[in-house]
Amino acid sequence: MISLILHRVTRVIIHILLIFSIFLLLKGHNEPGGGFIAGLMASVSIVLVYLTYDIETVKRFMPISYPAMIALGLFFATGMGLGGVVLGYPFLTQTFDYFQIPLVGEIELATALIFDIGVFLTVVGATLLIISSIGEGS
Amino acid sequence: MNLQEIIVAFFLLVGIFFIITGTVGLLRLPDFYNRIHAPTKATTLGVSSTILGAVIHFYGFPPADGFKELLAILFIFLTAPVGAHMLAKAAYHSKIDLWKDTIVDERAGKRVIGEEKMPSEEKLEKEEEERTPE
Amino acid sequence: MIGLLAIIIGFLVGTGTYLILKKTAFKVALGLVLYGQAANLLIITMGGVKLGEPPIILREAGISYSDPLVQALILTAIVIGFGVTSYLLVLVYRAYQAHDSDSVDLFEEVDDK
Amino acid sequence: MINNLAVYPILIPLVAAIIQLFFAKNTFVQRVLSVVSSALILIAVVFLYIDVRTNGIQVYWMSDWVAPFGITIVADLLACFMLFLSALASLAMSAYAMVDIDANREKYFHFPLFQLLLMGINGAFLTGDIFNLFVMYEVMLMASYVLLAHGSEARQLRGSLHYVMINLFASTFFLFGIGLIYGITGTLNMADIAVAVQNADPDTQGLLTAVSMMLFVVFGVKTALVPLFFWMPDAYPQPPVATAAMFAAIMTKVGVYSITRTFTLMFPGDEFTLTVIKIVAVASMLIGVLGAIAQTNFRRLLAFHSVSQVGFMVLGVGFFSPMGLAGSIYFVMHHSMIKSSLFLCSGIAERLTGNRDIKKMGGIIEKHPFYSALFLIAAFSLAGLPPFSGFFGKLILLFAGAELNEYIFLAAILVGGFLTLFSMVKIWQMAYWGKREPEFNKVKVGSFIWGIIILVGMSMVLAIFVQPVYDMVLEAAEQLLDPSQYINAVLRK
Amino acid sequence: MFSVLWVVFIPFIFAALTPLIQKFIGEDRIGLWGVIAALLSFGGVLSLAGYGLGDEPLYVIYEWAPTFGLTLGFYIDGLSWLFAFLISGIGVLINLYAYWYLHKPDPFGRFFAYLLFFMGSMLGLVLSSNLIILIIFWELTTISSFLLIGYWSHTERARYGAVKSILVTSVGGLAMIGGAVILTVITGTAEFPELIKKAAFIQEHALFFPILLLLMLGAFSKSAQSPFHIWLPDAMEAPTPVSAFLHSSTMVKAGVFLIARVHPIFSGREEWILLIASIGLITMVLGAYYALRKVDLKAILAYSTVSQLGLMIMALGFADVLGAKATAFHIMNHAAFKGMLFLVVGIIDHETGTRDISRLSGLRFTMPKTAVLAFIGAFASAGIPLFNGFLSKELIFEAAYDQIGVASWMAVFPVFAVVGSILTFTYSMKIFFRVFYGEEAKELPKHPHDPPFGMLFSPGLLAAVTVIVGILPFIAERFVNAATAAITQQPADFYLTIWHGFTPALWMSVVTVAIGIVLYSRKALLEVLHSKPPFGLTVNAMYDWWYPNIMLGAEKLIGVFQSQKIRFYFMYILGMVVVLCGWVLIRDGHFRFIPHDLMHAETYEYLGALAFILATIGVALFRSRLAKVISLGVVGYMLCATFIVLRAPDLALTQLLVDIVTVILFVLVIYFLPQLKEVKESLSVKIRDLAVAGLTGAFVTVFVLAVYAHRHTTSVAEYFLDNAYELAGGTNVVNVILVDFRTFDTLGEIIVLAIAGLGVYALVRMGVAHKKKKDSSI
Amino acid sequence: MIEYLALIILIIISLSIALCMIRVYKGPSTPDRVMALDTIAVNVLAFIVILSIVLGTEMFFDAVLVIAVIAFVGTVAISKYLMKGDIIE
Repeated sequence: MISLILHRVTRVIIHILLIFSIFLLLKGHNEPGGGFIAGLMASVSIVLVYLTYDIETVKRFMPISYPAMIALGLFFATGMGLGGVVLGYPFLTQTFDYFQIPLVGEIELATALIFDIGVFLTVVGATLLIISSIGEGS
Repeated sequence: MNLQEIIVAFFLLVGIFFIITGTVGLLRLPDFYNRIHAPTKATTLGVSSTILGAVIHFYGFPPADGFKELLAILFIFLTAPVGAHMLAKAAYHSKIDLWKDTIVDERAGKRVIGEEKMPSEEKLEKEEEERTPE
Repeated sequence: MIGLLAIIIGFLVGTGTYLILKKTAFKVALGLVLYGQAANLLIITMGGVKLGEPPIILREAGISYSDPLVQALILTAIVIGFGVTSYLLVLVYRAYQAHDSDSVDLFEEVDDK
Repeated sequence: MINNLAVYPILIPLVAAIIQLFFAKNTFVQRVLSVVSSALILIAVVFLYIDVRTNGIQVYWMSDWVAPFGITIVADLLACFMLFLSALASLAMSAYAMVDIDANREKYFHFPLFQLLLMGINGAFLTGDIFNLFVMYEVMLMASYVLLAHGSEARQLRGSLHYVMINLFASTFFLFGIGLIYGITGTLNMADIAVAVQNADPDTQGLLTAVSMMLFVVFGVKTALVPLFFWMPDAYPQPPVATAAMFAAIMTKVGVYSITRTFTLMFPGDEFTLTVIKIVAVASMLIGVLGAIAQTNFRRLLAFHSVSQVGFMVLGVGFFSPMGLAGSIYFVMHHSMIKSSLFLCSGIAERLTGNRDIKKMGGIIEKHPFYSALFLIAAFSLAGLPPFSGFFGKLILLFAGAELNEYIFLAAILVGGFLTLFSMVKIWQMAYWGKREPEFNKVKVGSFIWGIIILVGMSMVLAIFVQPVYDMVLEAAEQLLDPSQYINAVLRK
Repeated sequence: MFSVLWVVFIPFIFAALTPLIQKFIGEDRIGLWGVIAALLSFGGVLSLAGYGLGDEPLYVIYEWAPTFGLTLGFYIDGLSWLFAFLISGIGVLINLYAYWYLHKPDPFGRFFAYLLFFMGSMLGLVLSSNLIILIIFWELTTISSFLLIGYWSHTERARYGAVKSILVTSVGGLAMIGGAVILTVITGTAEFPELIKKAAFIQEHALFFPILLLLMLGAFSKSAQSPFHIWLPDAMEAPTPVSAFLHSSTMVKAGVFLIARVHPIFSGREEWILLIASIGLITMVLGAYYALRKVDLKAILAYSTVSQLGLMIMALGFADVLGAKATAFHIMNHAAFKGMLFLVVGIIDHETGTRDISRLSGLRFTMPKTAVLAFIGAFASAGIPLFNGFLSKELIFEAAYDQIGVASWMAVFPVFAVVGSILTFTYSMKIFFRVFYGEEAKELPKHPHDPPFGMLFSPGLLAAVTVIVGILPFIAERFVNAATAAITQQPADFYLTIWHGFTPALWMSVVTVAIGIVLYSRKALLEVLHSKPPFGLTVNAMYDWWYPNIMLGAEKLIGVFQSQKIRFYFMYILGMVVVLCGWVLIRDGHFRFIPHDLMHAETYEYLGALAFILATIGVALFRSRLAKVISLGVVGYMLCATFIVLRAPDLALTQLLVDIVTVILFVLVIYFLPQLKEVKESLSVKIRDLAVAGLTGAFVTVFVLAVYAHRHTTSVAEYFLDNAYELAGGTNVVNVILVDFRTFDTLGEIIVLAIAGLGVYALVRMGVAHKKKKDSSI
Repeated sequence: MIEYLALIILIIISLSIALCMIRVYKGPSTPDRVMALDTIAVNVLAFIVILSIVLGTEMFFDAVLVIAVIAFVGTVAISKYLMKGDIIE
């Protein structure tokens, strides 16, 4: 049951959606957004792809093992926390600083971003694992 | 009341007009295929102009910012028809009668794929009776 | 407003209760989702209703913000609720597959080998 | 350098789980890692205990934020005991799981899930923040949901339905409770809540009692107290034995721990609360064991016993005296060892006879006397016959009751003990006695009993060194009854 | 000092080592190991004779758990030494006997391990100076007795007997624990010497009788006093050495021992006499009566033991010196002749294959040596002069006769003592004459002949003691005096002689024997006794009714709760929440209708709330599943709008996304689920559900409002608002809380999600019904 | 001025949402209900936009964008379900 319109539209907006989700991820510290919202956003967009195409296509399009993605996400989140422990701070201590970068100007870099990326990866991995598992279970 | 406010008010009023039209259409039109026109068209327009109004309200006229909002308008224009299209297609597939306000089975015949779950004709009929909503 | 919210919470809980008392696993799952939403709403009311701006700091003096902590809590609660609900849904569907019934009662001695 | 000891019991299993996830294909690494992780936790807990004994309650500020604002990890003596138990149980279960878990389950993340379960449990013991307690509960429960249905056997799926639903339901009430507490006190840190509760005006006091009752019901569901236990007997027989034993050993105790913590730290000594707790405890003691008597399924019987035994522990909390609480903690320790070893015993019996129904077993003692002896010790210990650990657990509670002149509870304890004995004797005479020439499946019992030996051995230690152990738990109980210690440590007053 | 520990723990150690030793010396010879252990213990006991028979008792204490008054204390005086002597001495004989008695395929090692385990427990019981330690050993004897009775567990009867024994005796054991705990808490000690010092205080105490009753329940159940006597006859399913050792000469006397032990503490008050002497009396008569009615030799002996124990307990109940002395003497004598009788019965059983008195006769031709032993035992038991039983029975008669002087109603004691003795005489005669006289029995399962020397040795030795003490009683004098002194806490100095002169006791004996002979020789009279008793309800029948019915009852009770219908479980939980919390709310006056000022809201909020509520109700109301899900979607949108109204953009975003994903999930799942069936619910069920739902909804609303009225004035949230930007470098405070202030929560949250993902994956992939796409992995 | 207008519009929109609920209730077919759901999503979107004007904050526009993007994903999923095929092929 293929709908041409759906295919076309999906092909157009999927990129915008994914970019938007990255955008949500990056600005989460200062505006609404953050790892979880971004992760769900990305998942929903990939679900849209699942809805439009079939599982095999998605697999070709994105050859990712979701359990590994979950593991990676947890690794990022925990690893960030352990970094603090190694440096003599409590577990999960965050820090941030402002850097002057030529041309761009002052930007803020926070370790929280690493954590947020971990959240992002885990959420994407888990959500898609759930949905694709059910989809496949048929 | 300056010009900006007037423009905003105009857009908002247009927006709300379309929105209420869409809703009334959704409520009042006789059957599905009629009804689907109202919300998709009207609300798309209505929401777009509402957003425009808001953009002007916040960022002046012509707007200094508002990329995000304009993106939203773009998306609505892209996605709302697709949704409506899919829905209409689905409605067609589920054999919603064109002219009568028939009672519709929400999942009749969905068993095309799942062969092993294909129930007997009799059972299907029986289920159909049971399923009749409301 | 708080009265209104409390009534909505009451309705969510009441409807959730009505659903979880049903025999179908699917309905019970729905009821539990409603319960989760009631909990979220309850927590945010406890942060205070209509107290100021959204908790995104504007770096201006004299602005009062709404309670950010409850929002963070709810966010966590939503995610957890989502995870558990999805697992429950799949479990319901698998239990149906295994037993060919979506009744929520343990109609047989589950433990007998 | 700050002292990271307190957070290790949470970190080690988490890291182990992540590593195991990366080694998803290599089950050998996973197996070894789970044993190593449990052993490391055990070591860390011992050091933590020494630290707490010498330096007082250990407070650890997660993310380096001070107490009422960030999440605080608090290790007091009670937490140390619970952590010790969870580490011990997980060590024994890992040892058992090495030979018990089939390849399919191993392939689908049994070991990482087990480690995450452990992390949730340890987190629940350590956290000093009520919302974080909820989160840790959910980690633990989520892992338990998955482990319960792991394998997707038909009966597992159906048996775990109720478990998931009831616990999800109870978790919602937990959220309600947290929301209401936050509404009244404006804080989430348990020590801070305790302060706020102390300072609350009398009008609010009643509301707080009501909220605490809601929490009590929530924890009651998780612990399976009467009349909230119904999910448990259908759930615990489902998963593989090692998992079921872990559930019985430590997961129900998380609820007991939470009840203890809640009603000693946050809402201490309310007359109404204590009465409710005691009544519920007695009802659990008696009805749970009656349920056990009615069963012939080995594991269901044991699951029902947990209901009854939890009643004993909660009764100690209800006494709200140093001795009562000490008895409760001692009983928790005893029960976690004994009940898990009984579950492991049931697993071996199942393997031997291919059955779960004790009516269809028989004559195990003829072929496997040593294993039978281990079961017998555990069974009589559970029944509270001397000189095993269960006797001393009951003895402490009896003393506590007699000191408070609560003779009716004394009677309940004794009756509960008698009925427990009744059911244990029932298992013994049906499953272990019986045939002279029984026929069994070929099972290398020797490789299975190491976990049981560890646990039963520890329970014997508990019995023989009852005085030192009692002194230790009494110290913990006194610490509990003096919440200012906890509060001052957390809030750095 | 060391030797005390030695005496008690040697048997335990040897028992524990049995499986190991068995591997070395072979199963056949493991009996020797038991004999060695028993001999070592016996030697230890003998080495303590100086304390046991002297004036100064030995009192050793090893601290164990002082908080509970637990000291591993040993107190060796005349009483405990007498018991220890009997236990270890008879233990040696029993081990010897068992060495010959057991035969394949019985597992020997286990038997001797149990036996030694029992012996150690029993020694610990009698030697300990501490009430709670005594109870610990007491329960150990219960356990070992359980194991020994069930030794031949493949027979139904053995299991029945074992279960009965442990259940009945542990009722008493638990009562004892209760009594001991209360006593310890009141007095602050559980040491007998200390308790004796506080006897006056205890006797004054308000809880005197409860404590006494609880302790005595233990003693009565162990010593098989009525109505707890039912377990003892069924315990005879144990191998005969066990019956001889545990169930006649030692373990069942633990109750007597306990009564003797606490005699100085409790015996001052009238309750003592009333309780103990009367229970003893009833048991004595009843036991003898039942013994007369039985045909199984071991059953006769079992009831005979019950009766004799009653006799001793009655004598102790008199709370005087004479009673104590009589008891002490009778304990010794009974142990000797009853143990011996059991061993003889064991021989008969072993050699003929039956114990049925109606099938056996004329054995004196084939088993002459056994006949001699049986003759001694039976006559001692009957209380015929020249045997030891006569002497101690005389003493008891004397003590009973003395009671008439105390109170006139107490004349029942001597009268019924005589009645009991007549019955005893009769069945004793029956044992001997029925089995060994008359025509030679045909059709026995085996051809009877005298057993090997090893089996005759033990009963022979006991028979010798029986006769020697019967003729030369002064041999036992020191034993009895020391024990009496220990029981009464007064110095005792008696002489035991065979001839007292024409005392009332002698006349009582004469009457006993005379009526006994008449009774035995008149078949008609015997038949009256043999006929069915007029009352049908016996304790045994009660037990047999109760045992399965408690299980059935429990099943029914649990069936009521454990309906396996989750809606009831939910209702219990809800009920508990509503009742407990609601009660407190009402109590404190927080329960009220919504005040007007809280209802203030904008018009659009009212309308939105209306839509929200409509959507919520829709979830419950719609019949089609998809409509339910759609309605749920609307609820999600409305929740999102609510979050916006409450100024929570992050939440709104999250709620939206989660809502969509949840809807997709639901749709995916209902795709696989069957259609909802139109379940016709009865009106009452609907009303019930609605009532529960309405009640809970209203309750939550009220609760929220009550709490809102008492909302906090300051909260930790202010700190986050103040510091989020400066200290954590973010302006979105919610996100800063999530990833910085409360990172650990977020970590936990993603772990939950990760587990859910992995769980779903495993759930779908594992187990039943994945028929296609098995190999594809994501 | 605009704020007052916005308030009135808010009332109309919320009324409109409530009216859409009537369509959800009436059905009669599932596509009708889905359509109502879609309309409600759009209405909520407009609601948020107007509310932003009332509250004078731009923080909610992310939500607007997200609704605009994803509301139709749900519709597509349900439509595919109605089309009797696999939802995810």
